[in-house]
Amino acid sequence: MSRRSNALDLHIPAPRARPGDAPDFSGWSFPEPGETPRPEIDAPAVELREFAYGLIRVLDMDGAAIGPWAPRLAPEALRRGLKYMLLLRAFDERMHRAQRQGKTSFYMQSHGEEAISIAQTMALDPSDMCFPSYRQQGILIARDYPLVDMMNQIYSNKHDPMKGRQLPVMYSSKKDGFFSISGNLATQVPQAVGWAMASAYAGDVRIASTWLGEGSTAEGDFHAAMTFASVYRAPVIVNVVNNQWAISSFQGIAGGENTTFAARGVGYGVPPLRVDGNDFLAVYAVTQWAAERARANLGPTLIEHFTYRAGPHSTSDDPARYRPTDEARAWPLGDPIERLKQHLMVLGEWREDQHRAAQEEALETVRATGREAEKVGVLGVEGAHEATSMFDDVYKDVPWHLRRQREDLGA
Amino acid sequence: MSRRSNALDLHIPAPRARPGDAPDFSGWSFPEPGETPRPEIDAPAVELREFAYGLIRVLDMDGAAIGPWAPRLAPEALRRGLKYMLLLRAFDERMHRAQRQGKTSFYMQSHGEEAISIAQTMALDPSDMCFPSYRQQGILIARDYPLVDMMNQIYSNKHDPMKGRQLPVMYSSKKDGFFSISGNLATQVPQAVGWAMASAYAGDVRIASTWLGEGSTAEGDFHAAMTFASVYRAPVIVNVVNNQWAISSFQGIAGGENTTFAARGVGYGVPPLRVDGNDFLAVYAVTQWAAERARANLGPTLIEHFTYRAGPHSTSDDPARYRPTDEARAWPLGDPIERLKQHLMVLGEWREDQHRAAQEEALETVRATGREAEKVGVLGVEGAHEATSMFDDVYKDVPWHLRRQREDLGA
Amino acid sequence: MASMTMIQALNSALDVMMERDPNVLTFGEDVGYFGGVFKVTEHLQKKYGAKRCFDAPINECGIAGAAIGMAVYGLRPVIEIQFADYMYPAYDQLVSEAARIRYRSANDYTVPLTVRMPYGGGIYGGQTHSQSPEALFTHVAGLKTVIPATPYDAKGLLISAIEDDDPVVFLEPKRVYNGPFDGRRDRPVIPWSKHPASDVPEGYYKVPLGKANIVREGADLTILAYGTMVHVAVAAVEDSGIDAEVLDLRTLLPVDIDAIVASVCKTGRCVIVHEATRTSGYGAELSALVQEHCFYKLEAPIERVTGFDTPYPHALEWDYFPTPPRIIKAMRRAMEA
Amino acid sequence: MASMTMIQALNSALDVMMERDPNVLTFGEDVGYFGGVFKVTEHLQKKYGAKRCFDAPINECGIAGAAIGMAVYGLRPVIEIQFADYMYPAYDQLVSEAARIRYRSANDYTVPLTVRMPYGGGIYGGQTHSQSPEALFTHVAGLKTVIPATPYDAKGLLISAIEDDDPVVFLEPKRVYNGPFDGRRDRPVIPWSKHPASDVPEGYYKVPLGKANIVREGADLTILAYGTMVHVAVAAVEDSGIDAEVLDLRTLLPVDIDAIVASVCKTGRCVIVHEATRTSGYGAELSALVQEHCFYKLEAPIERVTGFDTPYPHALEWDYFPTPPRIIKAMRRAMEA
Ligand SMILES: Cc1ncc(C[n+]2csc(CCOP(=O)(O)OP(=O)(O)O)c2C)c(N)n1
Ligand SMILES: Cc1ncc(C[n+]2csc(CCOP(=O)(O)OP(=O)(O)O)c2C)c(N)n1
Ligand SMILES: [Mg+2]
Ligand SMILES: [Mg+2]
Repeated sequence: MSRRSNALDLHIPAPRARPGDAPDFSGWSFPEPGETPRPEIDAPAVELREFAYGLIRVLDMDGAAIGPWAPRLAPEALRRGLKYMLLLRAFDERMHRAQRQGKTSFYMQSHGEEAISIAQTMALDPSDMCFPSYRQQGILIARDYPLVDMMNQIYSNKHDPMKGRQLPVMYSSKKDGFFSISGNLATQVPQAVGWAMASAYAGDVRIASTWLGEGSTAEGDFHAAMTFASVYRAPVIVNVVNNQWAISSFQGIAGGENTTFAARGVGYGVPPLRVDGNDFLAVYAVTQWAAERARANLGPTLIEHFTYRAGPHSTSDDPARYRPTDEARAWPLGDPIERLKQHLMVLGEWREDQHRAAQEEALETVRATGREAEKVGVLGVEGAHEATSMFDDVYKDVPWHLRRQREDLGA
Repeated sequence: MSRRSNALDLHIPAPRARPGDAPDFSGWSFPEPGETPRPEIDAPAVELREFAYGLIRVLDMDGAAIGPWAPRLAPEALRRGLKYMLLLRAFDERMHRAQRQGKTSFYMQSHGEEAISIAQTMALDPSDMCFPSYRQQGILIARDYPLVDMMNQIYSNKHDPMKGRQLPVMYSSKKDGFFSISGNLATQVPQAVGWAMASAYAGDVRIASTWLGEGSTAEGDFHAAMTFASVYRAPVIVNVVNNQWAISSFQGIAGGENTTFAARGVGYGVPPLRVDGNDFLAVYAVTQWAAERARANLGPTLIEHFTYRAGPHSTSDDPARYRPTDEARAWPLGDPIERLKQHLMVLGEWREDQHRAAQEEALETVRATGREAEKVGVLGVEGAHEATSMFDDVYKDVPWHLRRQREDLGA
Repeated sequence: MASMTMIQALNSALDVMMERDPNVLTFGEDVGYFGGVFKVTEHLQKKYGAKRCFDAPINECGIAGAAIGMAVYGLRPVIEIQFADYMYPAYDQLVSEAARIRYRSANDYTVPLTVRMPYGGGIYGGQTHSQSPEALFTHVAGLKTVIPATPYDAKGLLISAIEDDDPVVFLEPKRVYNGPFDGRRDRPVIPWSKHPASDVPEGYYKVPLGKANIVREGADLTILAYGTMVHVAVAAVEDSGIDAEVLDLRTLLPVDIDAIVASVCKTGRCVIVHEATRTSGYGAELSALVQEHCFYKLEAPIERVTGFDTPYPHALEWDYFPTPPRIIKAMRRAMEA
Repeated sequence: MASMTMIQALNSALDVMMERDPNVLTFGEDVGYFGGVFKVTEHLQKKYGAKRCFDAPINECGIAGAAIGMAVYGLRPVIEIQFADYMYPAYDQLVSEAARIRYRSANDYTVPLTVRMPYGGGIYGGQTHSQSPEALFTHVAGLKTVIPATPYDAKGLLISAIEDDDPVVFLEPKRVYNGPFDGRRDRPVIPWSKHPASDVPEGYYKVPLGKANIVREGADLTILAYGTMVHVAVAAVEDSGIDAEVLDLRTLLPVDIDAIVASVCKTGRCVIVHEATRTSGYGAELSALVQEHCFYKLEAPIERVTGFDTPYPHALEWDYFPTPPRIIKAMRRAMEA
């Protein structure tokens, strides 16, 4: 085909580096830690637009906390946060391995993104309602949900709280304000907005918070959610976890080539905060800001957490097939655990030996819990669940056709 | 229920005026005509954000064309545009009346919005592809589609090009680059993006343009379209016709309370232009800008046309039930026909008597065409279409089950 | 007791439930100030305030999604999809979410949600204001599907739907909103006030989900119908001279299998009528059920009288609509078989 | 000829068509550089460039909508929905748009679009990686629905689908992507290379849409199946000792009614097998068709062996999956009736 001189051409975004290339984060520039001002929580959304294009940072790369966003967190709380992150990482590692060993069908780690779920949960009220995606298991951990129940679910054993019905990582815990995770991306986002609307309708004080990946922002549900949140000023925090990758597609395919994901908020007149997702303190601070704003009936906030998915998408993929293997190590904003550890050490509130001990404790907790759960059973053990239990909970009461199908199966 | 002092509260947007109230457009301020600069077509999207919050105006309220956006349009072209608008309005009035007389089931006018479809069609290339909503019949008129065929369709008579299958106003004309209108809102928008991607894929030179109402921007399809357009830099113009009302709900319910609809473009990194939709010259100019940008492989533009739906939503509703009856007259940006007429008169290119004659000519054209179409038939005439023709075009070839159903019906 | 149209009966159901239960609220496109394009929510915003009856953005996915979140919170939202033809953008939220949440959370979260939508043709609405998508819901485990045919049932079933702890899709036969149109276009439509089922209590009452209604007893043949088609079927029986029994199913899922089986096993002949397209329509399920349960009693093939497998053609809608003559033809075939 | 798995055969179909026709292109989530999560589009980006095989944003509505626009332009897009369970956001574009455009424009615009989606369970995918939504497509006038069961058919049918001038929903039985799994979990799955239908020409050929395949001839009973269930049905027949005829429908809409009628009228007994939930599943339509066409030849009630009316339960999937013993039970019931 000979092309006309004025021919149109189709643009297909491509990441800077693929397997075999060196990781390339050159040319990215971020505001300095402490540089970004902290607006009042009642600042009009129009005055907040530029936050979509910056990056809120508190910790510098030497571990100092700087500037107006630095939250007043007692060392005790920081240590708690660090320990949760250590536990989460140890848990993820073991469960990932458990899948490799055939003890479960599927697993998804949150490696590299631990600060987001842990710091945010700590910044929220325990009764606030969370509508997570599959990568915020840290919420359950920071709400002290029994680790063994997470494992029981992952192993689909007979203590699995989801009765063997759900994929391993699709937890649910109403008493912990943790909504049942869906396999369908982004569906939870308008639900979170609706829950927040209901809370406002009822004159409640609880707010909602929801999470989705940058790839998932492309779904129509995200648009629905942002539109409803904006229109009804729902007390909700919408968290976009931009970990640079969907499965094999980079954030440019989700629409990150021409702008930021925080900027989506600008489009709806919703305050957009963009934060270093590997900076525990910054994540805590922006969450606190957004929560206060929501509680004051000032409506929703969109937070983009700028981070990097250090692990594979799930146990079903091998990232070496679509990105440089050392990209995670090259991530310019470091590792969230290392950075909080360093900060505590700078504060004189933490020592290497304490850290090693905490790490060991996390490992031991996971190990012990693993033994406990494996004793109950792992995936594939016959009889873990009555086959006929499959007909429960489709409806509140079992209708005739399911009764009949249950009989057929039993027979 | 006693409310806690810190209780949340649900915000439900409400328009300023309802039936019985005086229209209230106070407090709106617009940039002066000529005030808004005209950027180069290759300006980076980041530099264009502020256009989302302004209003591009060329004509002042005395009919003078001012500033850098004033297009170089020959008086002859302006007169053509004016005549098209007069014809469109006359056509709409008659067809609305025809519905009242029971000659058709349904009609939708574009009263007050004529400048948009007419000026845009004139600014586009005749071979550019249009994906309209149901309120851009002006495109067909400005592309000289036979008026009688529009009427034949409206009357569902035996010359109806849609063979009686479609709602009256859901035209289609491939040879005129006018896509088959859907009854499902906003579905055409991602299709337009796909068409534009195909044109770019093929090295073609034709671009696509699509229209939807401000109410319809809430649909997920709009988000899909903007995401795809941004990611693949599709040569497409997305036109949001903000006529202030959906059916009975005002633009605040669509998300216009906290920001503009042009600002949605900001969210995707797509250049957002906001234009006085009742200003023929301004509409022409922004369309030309966006078309040039698209043709230069610089991607999509979002245009918000700020206008007012002067008529009812359709023949099925009575606007007096949900808004002040004199709101249209109070619209601060006037009537598009009056304003272009005035401009031509200021230029010395038009006189009252010419205008009266042109009006009369439009009326007479519509009248004569109406007689012609009515002679063919109006809705409800038995036998206008073979009942069995209903089975054609479901598929290219009629499969066995439809053949059998056709036989059943025939029997 | 008052004489109500179906619209008034539905409005009354909402009114009664909003009065009784502060957790009941309703929203949808044009539902608030305007009272809905079919007026089903009229006066409710005025009476209960904008927070309990309000307009929604034109995003059916968001309407369903937000309502699910509200139901999870503990409210009992009733949403309106303006036309059933516009439910598709909400389909994922209804199928993948509302229907599954109780199950996938092992009974931790529940979704007491009612989704109202006018459906069906006969109003010159063309392809996108005439559809009957009930089979797209009956295929979904976790949803209940309800279709009333009269004002009395409409109110009683809607109240049952709102009080149900599972999501209910409530399809409203818009062609009979204002009168029991029976497909005989040559006669004037009688108003609801002349129909006994328009006698509707003003207060609270329920018609149970899952129970069919024998509209007309008969010995020779069973007609299974719902919504508008109930009235068309009765007219067909009148015009046919055949002593047919007409069942108004009222709930499609869970369907009243006992009533169906009792009737068809008695008559030995069965005609199924619906307006939806034929292939994979709900009539297919009914046909399968009937032959599974009544095989040895059947004396003739089960007949399906349905909309054709085409979009609903605007000007040809009366050729598309299953009219009494088409039903009678099928009845005759069944009788003569 | 080469021995191909179903994945390789599908990949080959795309390769052949992209080679032959510059208007054929393919996109979807992870379809480009990565070659798709199931590898069906592997190597295509490398061979044909990123403009002809690329990644899409995670928006199934946009994938379908953009593809419709491309098809309207004149291209022949083949899109991948990563799992059939994720087609719901695209459902409106497929049902209200792709399926209707030819009709509503009176043949002015057409949509030669192929929508590929892996479907079905048995891979421990849980509720949202296991669904079989075929009945949601067969109910839609204007769509064709195709499901291959073997590599040979997969390639030939996919080429037919791409060349078809109407939108085709092409459901791929992911459980048999890599081998003809027959539901006998106690035996190792044999590789495709041991199966005769894995002999696939490397070049262009077609298997016509609308034609069923008699996989096994038999005199006593007819089994209607498609996709994975064809292999399960064959295994059931082997294990049952009953001389059953097994029909692989291959195209669900338009279905090969002649083949169905010929077989069932011959055998007088019919078992329908699918993995989708039972109520309003495609089996209901098949049951209705069979009894309409073969009423007087039927010697036993038509049996449906299907997935249960629940979501696909992760750890209980082998209780949910219609295994040979469940099919055999139904066959016995049909034989003994
Ligand atoms: C509706 C839907 N479409 C596609 C998928 C398949 N899928 C699962 S995860 C995923 C990538 C999500 O990426 P992102 O949103 O960035 O989240 P991350 O995994 O990076 O946390 C895809 C495509 C799905 N689960 N649901
Ligand atoms: C998917 C869908 N939902 C709802 C409707 C019903 N409906 C038709 S027009 C309309 C209002 C549209 O308002 P807007 O987009 O502002 O366009 P305008 O009529 O003002 O030009 C509504 C709600 C529809 N046609 N399609
Ligand atoms: Mg991601
Ligand atoms: Mg509007």
